[in-house]
Amino acid sequence: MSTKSPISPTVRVQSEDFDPGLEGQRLTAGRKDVGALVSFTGLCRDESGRLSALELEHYPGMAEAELTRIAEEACRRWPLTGLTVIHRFGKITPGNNIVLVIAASSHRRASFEAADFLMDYLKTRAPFWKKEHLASGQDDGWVKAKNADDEAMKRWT
Amino acid sequence: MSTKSPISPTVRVQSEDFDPGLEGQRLTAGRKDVGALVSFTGLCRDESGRLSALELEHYPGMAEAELTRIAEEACRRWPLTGLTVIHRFGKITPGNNIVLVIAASSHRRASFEAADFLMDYLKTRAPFWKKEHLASGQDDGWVKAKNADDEAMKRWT
Amino acid sequence: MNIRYFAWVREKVGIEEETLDLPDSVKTVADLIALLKTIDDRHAAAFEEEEAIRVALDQMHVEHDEVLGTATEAAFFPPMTGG
Amino acid sequence: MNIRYFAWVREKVGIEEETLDLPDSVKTVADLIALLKTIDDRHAAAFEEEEAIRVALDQMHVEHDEVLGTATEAAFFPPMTGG
Repeated sequence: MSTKSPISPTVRVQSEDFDPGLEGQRLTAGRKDVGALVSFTGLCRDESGRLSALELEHYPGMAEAELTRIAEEACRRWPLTGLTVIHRFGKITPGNNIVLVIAASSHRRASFEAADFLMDYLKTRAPFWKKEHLASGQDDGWVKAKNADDEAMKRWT
Repeated sequence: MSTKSPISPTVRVQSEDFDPGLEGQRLTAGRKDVGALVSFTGLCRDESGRLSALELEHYPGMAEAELTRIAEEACRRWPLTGLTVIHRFGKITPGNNIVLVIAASSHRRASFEAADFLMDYLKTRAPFWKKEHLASGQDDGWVKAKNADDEAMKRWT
Repeated sequence: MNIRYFAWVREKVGIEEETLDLPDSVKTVADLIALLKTIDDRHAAAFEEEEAIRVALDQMHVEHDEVLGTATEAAFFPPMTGG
Repeated sequence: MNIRYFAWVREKVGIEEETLDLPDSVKTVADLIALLKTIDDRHAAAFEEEEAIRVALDQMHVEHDEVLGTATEAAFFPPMTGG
């Protein structure tokens, strides 16, 4: 992760919601070289009524820094024309947005792979932690990290 | 492609533009079971100034039917909560939208794979043909199908 | 049978669609193509690279050896380039 | 050195951050963890499953054998679950 990133990705860590459509427009407005835009939105689910909310804790400063490192690595690996990563923190209720990744490129394959890569790396390396608030009012607990996420990341090495 | 599709995908073939953000909202509004939304937007490029526009011819009736068959196959292969496919026809200038695929699911992997599959199949099976209008005013020509697209489709068999 | 043409097949044939009464001897898509090539020079030119041309019967993709059966519409077109 | 805790590590330790003067003998992350465990029962409990805990030095991920060097901030947290 040493050479300079060919483009500057947009990285934001915020409690406010984001607008996936608007963020996509920002990567294409006034351009004629973008052929493919892949957008991933991660949302809070209620898991069939089990959850009333997720509480996202993060490491301020490092969250932005690590997301930027991952995003710049994606910009080195694929010929992207634009890349946006937004991750929310705080209490998020079911049906609401948690994370957004948008990769723009001249070609479809690069956009798909970059967005997929970003999500795999983000899950295992970005300093965010989810705590569950249960609809039953019973004890809340921290979400456990999945081995499957670690395995998914290895696809890219 | 015989068993019934578990959900009904939305398929539209139209000359008008579409709004990727709005179409995404339609797949999540009022729901608490959608955890992942992957959206692919394909746009017209000018290929470094070479093209002034693309003209998209289609086979009315079959375009809708074939996109529906591909979309229903995706709904059988992955546990999707929603799927939208929109393909435009007519003259489209650089910077404008051509195609939109949005796959919604509880889980990330299903959304990514379904959107990727849709685009691979759509490229080689949906009855659309692109004609190039050149910026130089020289003879226009039909875009040639790529062997790479046929190869990409074989990933899913 | 209603015959439709798209993209450069349409341009070469010079028409978008036509209706033909097929003799009983025309049983498959390949038979139909052989018949179409005899209509005039433009049809012959359009189907010159016969194997490059894709076919749909009643709006479903089929191979050249497919039997026409009860289909009422056949369409001929180049490999698709949408998306 | 400024020490920060997140998620269940923070809850177990009972504080979000603290500042420690480190003796010269504490050279690596593992040395630092060994020191932290001696502070009180809560620290000891937080670091009980030591290998499960992830570490960052100056906001960069590192392994437990990493040398502290000139780092001014160390952070301890469970495996991440964002996205």
